[in-house]
Amino acid sequence: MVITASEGSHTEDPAIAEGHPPTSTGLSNEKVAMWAFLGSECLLFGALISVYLLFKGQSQPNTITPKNVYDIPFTSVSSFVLLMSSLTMVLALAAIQRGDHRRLRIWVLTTALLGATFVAGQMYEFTTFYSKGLKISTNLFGSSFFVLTGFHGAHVTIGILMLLSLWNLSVRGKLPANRSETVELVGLYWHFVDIVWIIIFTLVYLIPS
Amino acid sequence: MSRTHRRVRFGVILALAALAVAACSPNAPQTTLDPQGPNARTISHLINPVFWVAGVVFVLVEGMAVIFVIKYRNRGDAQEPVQIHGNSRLEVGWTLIPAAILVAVAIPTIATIFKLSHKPAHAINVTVTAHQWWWEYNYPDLGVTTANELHMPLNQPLEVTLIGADVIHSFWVPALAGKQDVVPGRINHMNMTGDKVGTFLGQCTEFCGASHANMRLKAMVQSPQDFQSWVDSQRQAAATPPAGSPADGGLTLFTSKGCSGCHTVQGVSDGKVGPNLTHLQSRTSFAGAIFAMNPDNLSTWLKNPPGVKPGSKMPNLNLSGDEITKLVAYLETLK
Amino acid sequence: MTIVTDPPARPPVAQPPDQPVRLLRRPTGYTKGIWSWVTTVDHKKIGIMYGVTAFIFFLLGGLEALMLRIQLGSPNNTFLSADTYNQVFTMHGTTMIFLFVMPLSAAFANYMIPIQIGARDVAFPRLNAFGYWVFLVGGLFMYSSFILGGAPNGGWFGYAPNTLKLYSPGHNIDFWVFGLQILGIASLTGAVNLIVTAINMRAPGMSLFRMPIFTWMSLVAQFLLLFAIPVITVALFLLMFDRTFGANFFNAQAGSDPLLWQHLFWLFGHPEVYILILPAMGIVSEVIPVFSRKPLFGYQVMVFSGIAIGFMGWGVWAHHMFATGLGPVATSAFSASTMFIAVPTGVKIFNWLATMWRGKITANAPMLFAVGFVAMFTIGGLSGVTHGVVPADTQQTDTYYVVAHFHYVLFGGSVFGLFAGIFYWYPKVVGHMLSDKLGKIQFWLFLIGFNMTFGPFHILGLQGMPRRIYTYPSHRGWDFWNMISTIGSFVIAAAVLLFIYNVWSSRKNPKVGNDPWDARTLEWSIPSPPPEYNFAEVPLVTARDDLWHRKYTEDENGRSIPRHPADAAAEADTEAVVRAAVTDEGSGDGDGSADDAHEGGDANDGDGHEADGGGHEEHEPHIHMPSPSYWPAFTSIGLAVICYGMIYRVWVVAILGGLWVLGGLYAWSLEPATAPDEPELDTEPSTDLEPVGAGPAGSPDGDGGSD
Amino acid sequence: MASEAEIEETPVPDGGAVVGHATDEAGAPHAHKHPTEGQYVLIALFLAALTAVEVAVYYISALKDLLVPILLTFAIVKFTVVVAFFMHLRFDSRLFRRLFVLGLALAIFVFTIVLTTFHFWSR
Ligand code: HEA
Ligand code: HEA
Ligand code: HEC
Ligand code: CUA
Ligand SMILES: [Cu+2]
Repeated sequence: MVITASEGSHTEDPAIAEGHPPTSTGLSNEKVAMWAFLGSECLLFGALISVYLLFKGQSQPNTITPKNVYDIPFTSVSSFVLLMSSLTMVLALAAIQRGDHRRLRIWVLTTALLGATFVAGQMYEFTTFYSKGLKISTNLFGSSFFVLTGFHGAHVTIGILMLLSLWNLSVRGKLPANRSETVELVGLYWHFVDIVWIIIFTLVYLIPS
Repeated sequence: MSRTHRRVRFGVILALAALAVAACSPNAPQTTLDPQGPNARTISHLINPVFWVAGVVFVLVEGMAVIFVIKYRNRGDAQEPVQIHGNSRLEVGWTLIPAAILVAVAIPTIATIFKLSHKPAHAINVTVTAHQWWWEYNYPDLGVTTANELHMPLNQPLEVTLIGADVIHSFWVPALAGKQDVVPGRINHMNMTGDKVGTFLGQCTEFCGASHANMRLKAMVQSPQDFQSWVDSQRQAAATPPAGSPADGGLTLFTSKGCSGCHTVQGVSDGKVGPNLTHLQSRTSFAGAIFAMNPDNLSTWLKNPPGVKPGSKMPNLNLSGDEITKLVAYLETLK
Repeated sequence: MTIVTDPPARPPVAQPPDQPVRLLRRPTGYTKGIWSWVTTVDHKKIGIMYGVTAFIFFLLGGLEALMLRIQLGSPNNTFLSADTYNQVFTMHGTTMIFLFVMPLSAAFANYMIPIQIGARDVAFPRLNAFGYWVFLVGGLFMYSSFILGGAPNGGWFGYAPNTLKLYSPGHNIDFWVFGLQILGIASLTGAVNLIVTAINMRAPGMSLFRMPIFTWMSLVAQFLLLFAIPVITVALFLLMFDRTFGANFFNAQAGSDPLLWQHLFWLFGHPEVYILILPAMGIVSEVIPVFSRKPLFGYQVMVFSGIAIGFMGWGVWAHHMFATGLGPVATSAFSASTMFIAVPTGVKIFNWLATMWRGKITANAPMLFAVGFVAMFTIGGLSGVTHGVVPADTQQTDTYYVVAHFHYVLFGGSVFGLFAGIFYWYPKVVGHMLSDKLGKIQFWLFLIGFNMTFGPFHILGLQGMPRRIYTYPSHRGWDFWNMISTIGSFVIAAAVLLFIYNVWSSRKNPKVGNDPWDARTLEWSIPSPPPEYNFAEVPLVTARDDLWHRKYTEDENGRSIPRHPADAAAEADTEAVVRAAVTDEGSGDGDGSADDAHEGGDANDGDGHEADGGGHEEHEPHIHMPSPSYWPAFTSIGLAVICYGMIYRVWVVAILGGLWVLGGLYAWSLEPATAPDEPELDTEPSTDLEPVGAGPAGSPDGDGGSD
Repeated sequence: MASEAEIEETPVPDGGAVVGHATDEAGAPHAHKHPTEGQYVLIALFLAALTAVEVAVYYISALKDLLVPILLTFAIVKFTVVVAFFMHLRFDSRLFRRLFVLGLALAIFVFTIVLTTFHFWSR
């Protein structure tokens, strides 16, 4: 969902100038919104994962099964890549909080790059599966696999877009240190996408049907 | 505020009238309130007391609402009411009492759920296959297949296996048992028994497309003897019309016009798309039990099935009037 | 409704008055006319738009209902063809739930929550506007199906496999799938926004347990939305993949179990029904105390029972599937959980009754509708409990008995509650009263027509009449009660028309003061209609029902007595003058005349103690409200483009729509919350804000794209 | 009857229902409480190691019957570490934790039931 920049009008209170906390909890609107949104996302992926678990074994006999197509070493590598992108993401945040804009940009770009690598890996995976005859319409495994991992891939892609716009803002000097929270928000989303993959990697790939 | 009085009276009267009319309605052949078998009876014994509980709560709440509005209405006296902010004891009270009532309702409910789910001893097996928009009945042990009209012997449980052919339907004979959905990809079971001889109406109750309203059925509870003779007649092969008769012409058309591709007539064809017609005339109604079985209705049907039954999967075969008379003549022989 | 035509539009004082409005230029608070509505980010204007749009959809849904009733009025009727009937009842249900009750509740939440908690706007004004436009686009999108080859016809819960392409070729169902998907976006953004608002924008002293109960119940409803929407989103996506890309999620032949759809749908659907009722319960909990002149009985219990309902609502969904063959264990569990939801709900009913007990009751229109809610909702609730008795439900399910149940809770509950809210808050929103006399007549017509229409459904259901049948034969014993019901539905229609007339004919009614009902909560401490910034000075809240406690205290035996009647009146006057001077808007005057317009207590007391009592005009120029924006409306349209592209498989169009949305979001997130030409903290935030990065700071972050 | 004093004046903790206390360890940014970059790297290494072990376990046939529990534990550990440290949930306001855990717990609760109704665990 769209979590946009705040327009928290409390900040216009004359009161605030006198040092009141600008929000009643003292927490920023964006961050509360982001966490609420992530809570909501839990149910989205919860549903998708359950559907996969329910159906992966229900395909008609002698159609393609996970065993036929999965390439664990390959997926392990891309999982590792995504995991590491979480590291570079926190480093980016730490950088801007230090006011180190150069490193911020480096790390943001690295994160985006790692993310892109992951997505590329997923595209490669999809195409190989496809060439092995697994389509979304082939059987229940195909349907639930492509939809689940596809949804995750879409989330990663959106994250990449967000990272790139961060970088672009920073380059245009529109991302002062005092707005580090913008980076933090993107980071929260990014890490969430990462932990979802942690679950998917285990439940979908490693645990055999 | 006498309006309010009238309002209550109106409400109460409506409720009572409702129950009255509903309870003793001989002219409501599909009612749930007049069970004709043990399962349905168990259910109504379970629910009737609950209705009374609900009635009591209803009177209580409505009564208080009306009385308070009248009794405490603003009489324009200067004095303000005492500002009561709450009362823990009371609130605990009206938390626990409903909870207690509900426990009292839940226990017999759950008991009944399990009771009804028991598979009866020496039951007759019947497989009900729900099609858009008609019912197929199969007695595997008796080797009988028929449509829309279910026959069952008095006081002998029927173990029903429900199979969905296309979309979700729901099989229901209110007088005998609660409904059970027919879900494609799942095999559901239910059982029902009739302990009164008679014909009881039922209907598909899960929305299943254009003719959901036209997917009705009948359950015919017969004395064991009648049931047995029905079974015997169903077992016979289809009658073959005398050569040269119009019916005989109908028989040729039956194959040439493709009827045979969809319909089974023992010894003639075994189509699986539509109802088995071998003993069509042994049924009192057809096409989802919406038309009485008579030559006129049959010819109207053959003229344009989807025309008289929206969406029907039996296509319009553009038969000429003459063909139709022949076909009907043939169908008339399928006793 | 005429409200739209005379908006309380006033420019923020900060605006340089000489700004031409050009499309390419950012709209300002000075933008007038239709554009001031298209671009507004003011939660009040957005609330009004939500309300008006929802009401229009109510008329459409009602019109469809009347068609249903005409068709069913007599056996073997041919007024509607089978397929038309299926389209009409599907759209009737979908409209009433997703395009009427939900958005009307959203209208009240949008308008009232910020004011009730003493805020100047919601947390994310532009996101708020976006939510409205997405809702509108979604509604129009779904209705466009009528002219594009047929409306959805799978029922409002669109059970698969009937909704698969194989059994529902044609685009009817596609419009339903994509339409609900769009509406889901609106609900989710709204939920996030209002949750953050209620958590974060409360005025000093407005602790959670001082929040007005309507805000509380709406907050719970928003949490239910937050967690329920993603579930139906998934369900709809699965169905979309089945229909559009040949996936097999609900294809039994491929080994799937179609019950998955029912689980996902009702996992959303049951919380949904509490989303439909909780705001109405909140409204009733505001109205009954005001017109009983007593505080809400057991405020805390009311809050907690609301939360309890919210939680329990997640454990009962399978009660919609009692006939599907879940097995005795599962059904027993869900049967029990279902019944016990009656407990927290009952607590509410009895607390409302206790609030009226020994009160000083004014039985005017809002109060009548509120009491009507208590009376009629109880009936629906009780039939709900009988549904919970599983064996009985196997007789009741998918019959008119269910239709009776949910109309008693939805119409007797939600709709009565919402109308109570309309009559209660109308003077606050529009500035003058509706005719109470007409309101009362409407109430009685509603009550009689409603019971005539839906009471007989109980009997019809028990007599075995299935729902969703376009026709029924005679001699089933159903003819009589169906006719009665049809007549009743026209009585309701008359009542609705009477309401429209009431709105129209009351437009010249005298302006009312801040507090025409002598009410208890903050929204009544500010002018009617409120200025754009709501509170000239953010109020300091010292008690629950803060306004009441500014006006009254209690004598030794607990009766409320005015605090200081004298200066209350005095201040009110000065204050009226002050505001009249400050805002070019006569909301201050006419206080006196308000008295004869209604039975509410003295219209004057109360405002006097409001924060802006005198001397604050020099603050005003420094209140910058966030500036209007084109982007929310612009972006929302892209969603429809995507969906048309998907439905007609013109992928380029779909992609264009996607770019449209992305572009809109990007422009939006780069656009500062408050136009730069207003002296604003935006481009380089002043340091006292950083710690929490709140406020306009952080506007340009790219995460506008996160979906 | 509870007196007004009881109801109105008793300070009601914000923490009550769904959200954090108003003056919950919030307000100023928590950067200082956050791990240092060095610690971040260590955490990442730890996660990488876990992943490696996971994959290893997958191939060790000796662990076949223990596979599922082991893998699940690892996944949960990784999940928690990322949430706690990279997403700072361990240091941030309780409100954030509540929001996230509410969604997570709800998801686990309802979907466990859904799968159960499909007899998922017994097949
Ligand atoms: C506003 C929306 C709303 C609300 C609030 C409710 C409230 C309840 N609903 Fe309803 N329900 C719907 C909307 C709603 N429902 C809709 C739309 C459908 C149909 C969907 C479809 O199929 O199209 C439906 C269907 C539905 C079913 C499925 C029926 C079927 O298809 O077979 C069931 C089954 O248990 C049910 C139960 C309940 C219960 C137990 C409550 C409880 O919350 C009610 C609790 C309230 C009371 C009980 C009254 C007050 C309490 C007291 C006065 C205390 C004392 C009472 C006792 C001791 C009993 N509902
Ligand atoms: C809030 C929800 C809500 C509301 C308010 C209503 C209101 C009404 N409903 Fe509805 N109904 C549902 C929700 C609602 N319904 C749902 C969810 C279903 C299930 C759908 C499904 O099975 O999928 C349903 C199904 C349903 C059915 C069953 C259809 C079937 O199963 O075959 C019927 C049948 O009579 C019915 C009737 C009515 C009537 C007569 C009204 C009346 O109260 C309507 C009163 C309003 C008016 C009469 C409007 C006045 C309009 C005018 C006066 C004309 C002016 C118009 C213009 C100027 C444009 N409804
Ligand atoms: C494409 C398949 C198809 C063909 C060809 C077809 N039918 Fe049918 N028929 C059906 C189906 C399906 C039904 C059930 C329709 C319903 O009840 O909605 C049916 C129903 C009937 C019934 C009513 C049976 C009952 O008990 O409900 C009769 C009689 C009948 N068909 C006769 C014929 C004759 C005679 C022909 C040839 C002229 C014919 N059908 C050709 C599919 C077919
Ligand atoms: Cu079959 Cu409805
Ligand atoms: Cu429900």
